Amino acid sequence: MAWTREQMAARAAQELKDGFYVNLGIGIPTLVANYIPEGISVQLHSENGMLGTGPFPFEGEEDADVINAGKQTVTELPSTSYVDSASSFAMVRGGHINLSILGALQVAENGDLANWMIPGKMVKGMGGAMDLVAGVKRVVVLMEHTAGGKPKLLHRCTLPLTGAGVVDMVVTDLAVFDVDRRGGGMTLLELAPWVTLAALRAVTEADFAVAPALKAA
Amino acid sequence: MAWTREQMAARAAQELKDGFYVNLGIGIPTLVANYIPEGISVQLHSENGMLGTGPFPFEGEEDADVINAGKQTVTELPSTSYVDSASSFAMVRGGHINLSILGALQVAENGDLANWMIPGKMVKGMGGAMDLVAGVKRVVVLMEHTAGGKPKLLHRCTLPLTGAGVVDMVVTDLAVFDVDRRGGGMTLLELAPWVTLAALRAVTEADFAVAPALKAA
Amino acid sequence: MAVNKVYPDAVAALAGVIRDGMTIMAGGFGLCGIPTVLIEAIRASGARDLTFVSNNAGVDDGGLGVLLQSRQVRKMISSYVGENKIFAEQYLAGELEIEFNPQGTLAERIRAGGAGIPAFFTKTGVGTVIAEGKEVREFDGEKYVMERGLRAELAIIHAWKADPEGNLVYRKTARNFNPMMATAAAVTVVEVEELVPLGSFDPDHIVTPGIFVNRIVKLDSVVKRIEQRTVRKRVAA
Amino acid sequence: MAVNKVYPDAVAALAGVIRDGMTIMAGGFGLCGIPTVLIEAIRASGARDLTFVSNNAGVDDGGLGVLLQSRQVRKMISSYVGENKIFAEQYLAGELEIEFNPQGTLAERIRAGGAGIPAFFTKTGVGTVIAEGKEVREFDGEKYVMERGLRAELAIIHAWKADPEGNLVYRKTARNFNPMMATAAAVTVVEVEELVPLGSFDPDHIVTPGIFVNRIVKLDSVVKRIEQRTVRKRVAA
Repeated sequence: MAWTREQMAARAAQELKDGFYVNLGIGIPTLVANYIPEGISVQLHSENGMLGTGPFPFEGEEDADVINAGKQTVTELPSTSYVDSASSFAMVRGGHINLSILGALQVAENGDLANWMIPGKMVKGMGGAMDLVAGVKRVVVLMEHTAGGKPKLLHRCTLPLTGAGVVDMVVTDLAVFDVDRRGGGMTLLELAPWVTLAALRAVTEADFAVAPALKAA
Repeated sequence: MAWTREQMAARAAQELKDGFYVNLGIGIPTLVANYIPEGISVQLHSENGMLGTGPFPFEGEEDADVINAGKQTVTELPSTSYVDSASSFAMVRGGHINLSILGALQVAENGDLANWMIPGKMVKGMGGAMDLVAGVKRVVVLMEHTAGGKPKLLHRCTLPLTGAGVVDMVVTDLAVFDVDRRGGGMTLLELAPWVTLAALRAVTEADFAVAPALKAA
Repeated sequence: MAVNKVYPDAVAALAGVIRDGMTIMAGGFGLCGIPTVLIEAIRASGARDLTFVSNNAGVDDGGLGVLLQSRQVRKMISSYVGENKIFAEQYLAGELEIEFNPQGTLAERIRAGGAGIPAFFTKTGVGTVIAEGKEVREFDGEKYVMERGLRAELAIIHAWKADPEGNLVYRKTARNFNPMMATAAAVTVVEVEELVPLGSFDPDHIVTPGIFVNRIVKLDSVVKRIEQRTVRKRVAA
Repeated sequence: MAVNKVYPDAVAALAGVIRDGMTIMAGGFGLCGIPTVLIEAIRASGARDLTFVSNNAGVDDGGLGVLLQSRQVRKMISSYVGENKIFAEQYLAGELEIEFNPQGTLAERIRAGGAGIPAFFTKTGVGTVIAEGKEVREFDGEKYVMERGLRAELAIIHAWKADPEGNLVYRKTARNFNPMMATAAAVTVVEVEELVPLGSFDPDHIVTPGIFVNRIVKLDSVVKRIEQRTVRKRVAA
C-alpha cells in the first residue's frame, strides 16, 4: 500500500533536526511544514529573501510584501529576518542551509537530479532550484515513485539536469532510499507497507542495494 | 614660492563637483574637507563603512563607534549611512566613488603610484590604498614635490607599486599635473607663483608636456 | 546645494535615459517589489528592442508583462518566466529571446557587476546546460563554473522609503533584487512609497546608500498585487 | 525547543572549539567593533600557533595585541598592522608571519568564503606584488587578478544586540568586518552589548540573520577604547 502525500511529507520531516535551517520546495515538500516533529524547532528559508517563514495569514491579513518563493502570502515569526536575493543565495551557496526538500522529475542512482525542464515543452526556468541542489548541505527528494507508470528513479537521467550528484535521499510513495552522491550508489532504507521488494524493483530502473536492517526485517 | 599645505588642499578641492562621493586619504588630503567650494555638496566616504562622514566631534562627544578610516573620531551627518566593509569596498571597486585624493611616495609619468612600502623598512600594510587607486574613477595625488631633495615624480617608480597606471592628476607644492593613465604621459597644468619651468624641471625626473594655456601665460 | 535627485514623476525621472535597444535591470520577485510605475513610464516612452534583467517576466497584465503586451522587449535575462501566456506566445513565435540564469547566480552576477567583480566561480549549474560554453575549474577538489558580473545602462527599482540623498529602505520581501540592481547600473531610478526628510533614517537601518541612487520618484498611490493569495481559516473561539 | 545559542560567558562560549594551530577570524577595524572579551578568552585558553584573519593586529595592550604579547599568534592575514610595536618585534625576529591583503580584497575574500564562492576577479593589486603568483586575466580590455574566497574554523565577532535566535545588529562603524566574518567560519561566536527578547528587532533591520550565529555571549560590561581621539573646539556663544 503506497504512502499518501501526507505520509511522505511526515517521513521527510523526520530528516529535520533541532536548529536546522530548511528550504522546502513547491508541491509535496510544502506539506513537510505540517509534520515538524515535536520538540524540534527549525527555521524555514524562502529564497526570495525571508528567513523564518511563518504559516499562511488569516483571511484579510495578507500582506503583498510578505511572500514565499512560491509567491504565496505567508506571515512573519518573532525570529524572522529579511535580506536581499544575493544575501539569501549566499546562505544557500555558502552551505548554511542544512536541508532542502524538493520535488523531482527524475533522480539517477548517482545522485543526479532533473526537475526543471522537459525538452519540447515551454521552459519556465529553473528559478532557485539549481542553486539549492548545488549549495544546500543535504538534499532530500520527495516525489511519486513513477510518472504515468514509468520509473522516475533511473540509471541516468534522460532530462536535462538541475544538478549532477546532488541528491542524498529520496522519499517516494513506495520507498525511502539513501543516495551516496560520491559514487556509492543507492540503498533502499524503507518500504511502504505491503510493498514487496520485487514489486518495487519492477517500477524502479535504478540499481539499488538493500539496507541490512531492511533485509533482516 | 611653493604652495602651502593649505593651498595645495584648496587646489585639490577644486576637483570636487556637486554631488560627488569622495574618499580622502590620511595626511594633507584630510585638509581638503576644509576647502570644499561654496555651493557644492559632497559626501565623504570612509572605507571602514561610513558614507557621509562629518567633522570631528566636540570635546566630550566622541563616540568610539564612530571613526573614520584613519581611526579618528568623527561625527554623523543627516545623510550618513553605515555599511559593512565588503559593501564599503563594493562602492570603491564598483566605480561608485567619483574621486579619491591621496598622498604618495612616488608617482611615475605613466600614472603608476607607490605609497605603501619602503623595502628594508617595517611594512605596515597597504590598508585600503590598493583598492582605492584601482577602483575609484578619478585619482588625485596630493604630495610634496620632493622628499629629502629627491624627485618624487619619476620616469618609473622604484618603490613597490600601490597601483599601475592609476593616477589622473598630481598636485604638489610646486605644480599641478594632468596624468593620462592610458599612456599619454604627464602635462603641466599650473605652476606655483615665482616657480620657473626650469626650476620645476630641475626637481622633476618625470617627463612632462606643458599645457598650451600655461605656455601662453 | 547638492544635486537634486527628486523628480516630479516617473516620466520625468526617465527622461533622457531611455533609448531603443538598451539593457535595463528591473527589481522585484514575481509581482512583489516591482517598479510598477516606472514600467508604465517605459511603456509610455515607446522604446523598443529592450533587454531586461529581471528575475521574472511579470504576468499578462502586470509587471514586465505590460511591456511584452506592447512588444517592447527583445530579450529577457531571468530565472523563471512562468505565469505569463504572452511570454510563451512571443517566445514560441521567435520574437523574444530568453537567457535563463539560476536565481542565485543571477542575483550574484548583479551583485558582482555592482561591486566591480567581472567574474566569479560558483558550484551552481556544474554538470548542467548552464555550464555549457563556460569555464569549469576545480578548487579544493570541487568543480565550479565561472559566471560573469552583470551590469546595465539603467536600473528601475522599487523601495519603501527614500530621503532626498537617495538613501533607501525596503519593506519585507519587497527587498529581493532591488538593492543589488541599484548598484549595477549606470543610472538607477527608484520609485518609493514615501519620501522622508533627510535625517529621518537611523543610519544603521539604511539598506541602499544614496551613492547608488540617481533619481527618485515619490508614488502618488501604491497598488500592490498578490499573485498567490493563500490564507488559513480562523478557528472559531 | 530550539538549540540554545546563549552561553553564560566567553570561556564557556569557546569551550570545545579552540585548538592549537587553528585559523580564526576576528572582527573589528582598529579597536572599533573588536571582540575584546572573546580575545581575552582565547588568551585564557592558552591555544598556540594561531592564524588570525583580521584587518588589523590591535595595539600593544589591546585587541589582538594581547595575543601577540602572550605569543599565541603564528600568522596574521591583515591589511594594516601599524600601531603595534610587539608586532614589529616578533615579525623582525621571524616569530610571526604576515600575509598582507588589500583591505577591500580581504573583505571580499571573506564575503566570498561565506557565500560559497571559491574565487573571484578584482582590479585591486594588478601590476603590484599582490598579483605575483596569482592568475591575471583580461575581461573587456581590463586586467584583473584572481583572489580566493577565505574561510576559517572559528569567527569571533562583536555586535551591538542579539536576540536568542542569533539575529544581530551592529552599531555605526563598529559593523565593519563583523557581518562577513559571521558568514565565513565553521563556528561563529558573537559577544554582544545587549541580549534582547525574540521579536524585539524589526526584521527589516537585522544585519546578520541567526543562521550565521552559533554561540552568543552577553557582555557584563563594555569598555570601548578610542585609538585616535580627535575633537574640535566649541566656539563660545
